[in-house]
Amino acid sequence: IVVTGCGSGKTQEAPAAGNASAANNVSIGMVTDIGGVNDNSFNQSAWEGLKAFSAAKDAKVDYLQSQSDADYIPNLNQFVKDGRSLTWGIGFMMGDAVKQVADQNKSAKLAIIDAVVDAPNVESVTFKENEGSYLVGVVAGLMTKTGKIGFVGGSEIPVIKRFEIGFTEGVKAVNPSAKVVINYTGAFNAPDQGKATAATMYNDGVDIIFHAAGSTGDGVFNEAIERKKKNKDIWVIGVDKDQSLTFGNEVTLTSMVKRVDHAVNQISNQVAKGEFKGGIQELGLAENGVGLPENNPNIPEDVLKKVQDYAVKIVHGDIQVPTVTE
Amino acid sequence: MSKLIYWLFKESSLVSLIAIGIGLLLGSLIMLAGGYNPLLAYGSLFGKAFGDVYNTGETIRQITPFIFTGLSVAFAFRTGLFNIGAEGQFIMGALAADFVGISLHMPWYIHVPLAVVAGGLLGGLWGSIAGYLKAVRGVHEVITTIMLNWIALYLSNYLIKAWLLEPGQMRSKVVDKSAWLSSAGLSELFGGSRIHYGIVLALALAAVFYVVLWKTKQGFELRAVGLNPDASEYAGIQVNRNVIKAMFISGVFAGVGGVCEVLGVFHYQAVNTAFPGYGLMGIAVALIGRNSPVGAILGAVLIGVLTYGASGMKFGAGVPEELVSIMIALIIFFVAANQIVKQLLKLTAKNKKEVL
Amino acid sequence: MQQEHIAVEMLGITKRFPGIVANDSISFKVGKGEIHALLGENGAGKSTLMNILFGLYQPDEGEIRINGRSVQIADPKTAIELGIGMIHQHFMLVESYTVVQNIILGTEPKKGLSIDYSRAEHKVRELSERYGLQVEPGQLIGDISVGMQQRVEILKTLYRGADILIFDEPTAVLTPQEIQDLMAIMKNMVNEGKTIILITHKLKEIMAVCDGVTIIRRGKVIDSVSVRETSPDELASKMVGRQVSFAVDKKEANPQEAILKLHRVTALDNRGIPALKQLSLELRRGEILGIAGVEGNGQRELIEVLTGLRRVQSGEIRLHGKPVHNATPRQIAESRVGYIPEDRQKRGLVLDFTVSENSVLKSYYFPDFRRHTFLDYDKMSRHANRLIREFDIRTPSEHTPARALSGGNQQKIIIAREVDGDPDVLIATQPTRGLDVGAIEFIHKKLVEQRDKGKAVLLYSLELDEIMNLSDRIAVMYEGTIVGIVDPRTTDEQQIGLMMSGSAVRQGEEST
Amino acid sequence: MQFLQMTGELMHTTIVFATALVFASLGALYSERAGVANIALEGLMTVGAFTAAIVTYFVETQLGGGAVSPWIGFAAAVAAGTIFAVPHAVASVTYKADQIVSGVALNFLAIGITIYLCKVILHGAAQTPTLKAVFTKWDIPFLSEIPFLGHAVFSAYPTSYLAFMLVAVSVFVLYKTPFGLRLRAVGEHPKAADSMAISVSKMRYMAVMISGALAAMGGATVTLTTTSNFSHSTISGQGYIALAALIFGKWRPVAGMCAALFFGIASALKSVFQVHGITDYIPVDFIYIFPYALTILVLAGFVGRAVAPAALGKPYEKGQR
Ligand SMILES: Nc1ncnc2c1ncn2[C@@H]1O[C@H](COP(=O)(O)OP(=O)(O)OP(=O)(O)O)[C@@H](O)[C@H]1O
Ligand SMILES: Nc1ncnc2c1ncn2[C@@H]1O[C@H](COP(=O)(O)OP(=O)(O)OP(=O)(O)O)[C@@H](O)[C@H]1O
Ligand SMILES: [Mg+2]
Ligand SMILES: [Mg+2]
Repeated sequence: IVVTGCGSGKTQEAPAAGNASAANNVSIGMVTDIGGVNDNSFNQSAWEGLKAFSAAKDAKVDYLQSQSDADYIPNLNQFVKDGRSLTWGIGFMMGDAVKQVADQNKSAKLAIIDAVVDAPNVESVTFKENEGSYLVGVVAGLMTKTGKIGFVGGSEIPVIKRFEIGFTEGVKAVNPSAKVVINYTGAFNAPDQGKATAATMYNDGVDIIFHAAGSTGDGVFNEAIERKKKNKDIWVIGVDKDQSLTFGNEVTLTSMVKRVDHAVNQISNQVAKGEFKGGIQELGLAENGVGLPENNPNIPEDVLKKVQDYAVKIVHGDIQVPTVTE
Repeated sequence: MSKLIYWLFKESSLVSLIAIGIGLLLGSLIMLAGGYNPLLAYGSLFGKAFGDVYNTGETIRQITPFIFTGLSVAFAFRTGLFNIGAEGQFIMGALAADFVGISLHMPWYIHVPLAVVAGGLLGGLWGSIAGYLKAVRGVHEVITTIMLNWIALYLSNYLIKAWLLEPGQMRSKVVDKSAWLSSAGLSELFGGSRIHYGIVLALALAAVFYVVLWKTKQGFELRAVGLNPDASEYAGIQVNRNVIKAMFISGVFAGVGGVCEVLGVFHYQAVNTAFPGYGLMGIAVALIGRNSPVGAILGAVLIGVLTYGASGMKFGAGVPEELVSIMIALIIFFVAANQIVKQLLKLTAKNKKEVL
Repeated sequence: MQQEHIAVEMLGITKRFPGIVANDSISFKVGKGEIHALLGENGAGKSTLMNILFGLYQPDEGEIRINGRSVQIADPKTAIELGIGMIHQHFMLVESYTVVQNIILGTEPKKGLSIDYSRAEHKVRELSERYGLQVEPGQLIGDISVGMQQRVEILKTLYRGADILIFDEPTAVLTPQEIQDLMAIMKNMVNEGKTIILITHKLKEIMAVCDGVTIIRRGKVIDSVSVRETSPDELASKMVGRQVSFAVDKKEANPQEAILKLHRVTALDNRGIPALKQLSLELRRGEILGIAGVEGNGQRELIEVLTGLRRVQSGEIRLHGKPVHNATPRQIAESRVGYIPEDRQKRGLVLDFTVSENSVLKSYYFPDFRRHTFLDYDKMSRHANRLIREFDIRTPSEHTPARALSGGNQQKIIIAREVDGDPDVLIATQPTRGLDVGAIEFIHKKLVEQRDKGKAVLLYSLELDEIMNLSDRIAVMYEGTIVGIVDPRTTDEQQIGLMMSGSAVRQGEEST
Repeated sequence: MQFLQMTGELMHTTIVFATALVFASLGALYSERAGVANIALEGLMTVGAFTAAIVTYFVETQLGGGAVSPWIGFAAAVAAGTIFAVPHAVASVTYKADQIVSGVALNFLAIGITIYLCKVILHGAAQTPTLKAVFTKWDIPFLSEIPFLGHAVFSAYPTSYLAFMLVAVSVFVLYKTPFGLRLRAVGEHPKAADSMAISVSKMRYMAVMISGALAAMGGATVTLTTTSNFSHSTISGQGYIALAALIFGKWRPVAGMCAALFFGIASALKSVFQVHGITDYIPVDFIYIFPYALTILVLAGFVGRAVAPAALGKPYEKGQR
């Protein structure tokens, strides 16, 4: 089972299946990978966006959790054949499945996060993670005391690569002598590996770790919390959501927020208004798709100022953040 | 046909049937305890599995790999070996088919058989590693096959990334159409589902299972070695060679299963961080099917329907899909501890006599 | 006998197993300080009766009295508490444990939380001296002789304070010398006030040490007699219900040329220690050559090198003049060697195969049993049916799994298969072990028949009587070599027994 | 210096990963020494991991358990593991089922039932929230100050100390006490034990339940020291590795512990190698393969034919001849 996406967050109350009642006849389905909508991560963020949409528009929303990657297509089909107004596929790995279902059902509308599907009836949403990661890289570069910074990724897939490259570029821009230690754990669901990796990095002199590894990243936080209790001067930069809400401000320096919930909500709204067009949406800093959270109590004013400056440059195109290593 | 009915109702099969019954019954009790409606749940489970042609096709698609791995485990069982490694053999079979499908280009009537043979061979070889270690070095196959599963997983990941990767994806390139086991026609017939000709191959292999084991001299040797290696050695049968052979054939069954998933369902192989789980389910299938080819088919149908229908149960009755794993576990448990079931049988038999 | 002098009394004991009444209202009593024998054919129900006395089985009906008191023996624990001890037909010893550990198992003396081994050892030594049961407390069971293992078994019961000892066929595995020692030990124990129940098939032993004997046939008591008032012949006929002759009925042998020759063969045992040392031997057509020896002197290895189951380190084996050492079992079988293995359930049969499949275990691949490339089960069935008729195998059908047959009939399948292959050499190892008189008679007849047809028969048995009765020549093995070849007509058991223990070497007329 | 640093790091991480394996393989030792094969280790660990997570979570959030919460979770896991092992004993001891099959069934059951309960208890969530109250490392005074070694060995989770202590206790129990003598006798020659008035099934039930308790400690260790939550992938193969460690150690407690440590090294290598840049030379997949391949090589080569308890895997039938 390939796990997609990353992020973290917490909500306890989530209905088992969807909310019924479809006054305006808009009904939307969402297919997740094996993690399900309570994965503290990507799927959860998407489902929160859909629930927000449902609450605002009184629309019917449901999700189906896949038990294996063979389930993606039947699950998507379940919604498509049910005549849903829109069917979401959440995550990079669902690209092929969405493509196939879209081709077989030309009249159905589908949308996907993190992958580009070339079909007229599919809306593909990707994020410019490199841009947001650049900004947290600036924070890390300015705030490191040891000159050693860590990056912990899940699998080496293009999405995560964008995080890594944006981040290192950001660090380089403000602190060329700093060293970024990069580690892919190979999984998004292995907090034990995340924890061991973080321990190794911190022992090696790293004082700030940025993770883009789903619940593997929870392990990074756990290690940091344990060390913070012993008054070690170390930080974690969270991902996808404002992870200080989950892990507290003692260890969370900031987070690279990726607004999957916004994207899901927004596109679902378009469908509700009959404005679905299909195609590709790339959400970056300019579109407010990625960025830092509102509150950053741990970042000094001057650093935040610097971050603001770089953000402006990126939005204006003065800085082109690469997505692949040249 | 009457033979089949006889086979279904002789005691050993009856044990399976009753175990299934107990599994479903306990499943409903658990649902009741969780505040769900079991009738609604089973209704939506079977509704999902057989509700329309599309889902029926998908159910068959789900059943197919279980037949292969079930045959694999059952064959090993028949020869006295416990093959927990169908998972790894499945992956290696898929890898070989993926390689042949992507790297070679030829007409379908060569391409498909070549991919199937390559996958079967690699799966078989992977199995025979465990056979070799058991025969020559005396290492128990349960341990080696478990280890080989993980090795297969990571090795195939590495090889896909090294040779076959579709740039920007965590999967291989797509195999040539000429190697596909799926056809638009068949798919159309089943509402666009991913049913493929692997099911035919699976049924054919079930027949091969029967013929090899009970109609050939190799089969005689394999069974003898499985039941009593000492007596086999005494009778001049080469025990070591037969252990390796048995694991090879067992691996072929699983390997071809992997081939069919690649050529029939996905048309590529993904870089996986966890097992697809067909091998482990093969154990359940074989046990429920009393290690016979027909049993494996029926066992695969049961497991396939339950696992595919699980999401229907979730959708229709809110019951978590994991309930299906619990039921499957209970079924295996009662098949294994068949003395419990037999005791129940005896009790009911006694009651019947008293009534008569 | 007066009531207070009775140690054990069993009254109307009935025990049924599915399809058989193993004990059918059995009653008998044993006086205190008596050695009482239980005599009966295989399957007569002796072990079952004693297992009931020891609490391993529960009787369906009947009453047990110990020292005059009626008791319920629910489990071995109760039996032990009542002062009953049992030395089982098959030893109940943990191989990887020491002598002391085996003896104290279940009633360990403690010091704090741990076992007090020094106290245990002390007590074991004390007991062993008192009863003349010489053992080495610290040794592992796997490393000591069968005779010593039996002494450990006896000490186990004495350690638990047993006054009533049950011996189930204790002499079956012992050498003549060890048997004599055991008899002395038994006498000794009786003198110390113990009571003994002895199960044995050997009339000689009963006559030598027992006071009384109870004869059981088909689960029923036939008679209880005092040994002083009976004779072996009388006991034997009571046991089987007809007159039996102990001598095997056979003509003079007519030995011809040597067909199987071993020359300076050496081989290792499973632990890698030399088990055969420069062994030379010849087997001739038209004779039965018996191999005698105490268990563990290389007999098993000898048979295994002959049948291709064990590698030869050096030396050569020739069959029909052609070298066959280190040939595979199949090559040897195909050079017309038949082999009746020692352990029929482990080696001789695939118990879950049908009678028919077992009957072709060595010939399933012959064209006779094939149609085109596939096996033809009908042909196998016909073949099996013929054997079932010719060898009088009692089975519901040829499709019955061998597991469902009785021991004697299982053995007959093997004999049928091996003899029907028309071998030039027939190797028979312990062919009658655990069988009753009727079955033994049948098998002996078959072996002699083979000899008379001009085949060469190699017989290995731990029963000296069997070797003496059947063989035309006897080769005695000791520590991996043949220490002598003797003519059974001109030697006695005493002499062979001495050779077996390595203390006398007598060269036969044509020794190698 | 770099090398010393790396070795110390490796030892430290090794102990973290090995602890769960030490517990579980020690558990299997009891069961297998009594003659009951225990492939259910994986499932027992899963149950332990789940129980520890869910109980700790509720004690922490609902009862305000604070720092004792993980201990309560740990104890609950032990109880749950003990109970969950009972079906395995019932099937394989009382009903003479194939022990491996019964174990496999239990593994299926464990993963199904834990996630099912998780969803039922946590309103649909397939994993528990991240625990705040988990075990923290104990620094042994003075000893932990020793350069490199101190950090590597004497700054460990309480569970690690407990695991190594239990190894010592087990050596005593198995080899010095009447209980141990009887337990091993039951695994070697149940009939002999039976005839000495030792109840084979009672011993085997106890052994299987002890193994459940210990394996659950292993599972609890994983959630309470490394993952801080429970999900379907919390226990993914550790049970099988623990079983391999047991066999690797030839069914002996100290050797089994060493084998567990060895597998711990293999897991630790993954992160240590990556952080220190060794993966630039060896593909990371090969590092993943390493422990499994080594297990096979070792079992095939160096260990030779390990002698399993003689009656391992064989149901004992009273009165069978
Ligand atoms: N556990 C059992 N289940 C079924 N039948 C049994 C069992 N034990 C013994 N029997 C049967 O009961 C009968 C008596 O067996 P028992 O072992 O008491 O004979 P025995 O007189 O000791 O014979 P032997 O001289 O061969 O030791 C036999 O027919 C045997 O098959
Ligand atoms: N444990 C058992 N369970 C069920 N049936 C048994 C058992 N042991 C023996 N039997 C049955 O009891 C009968 C007698 O078996 P046993 O081996 O004791 O024969 P026997 O009296 O020794 O005969 P033979 O002289 O042929 O060896 C057989 O029909 C056998 O199938
Ligand atoms: Mg007997
Ligand atoms: Mg008998």
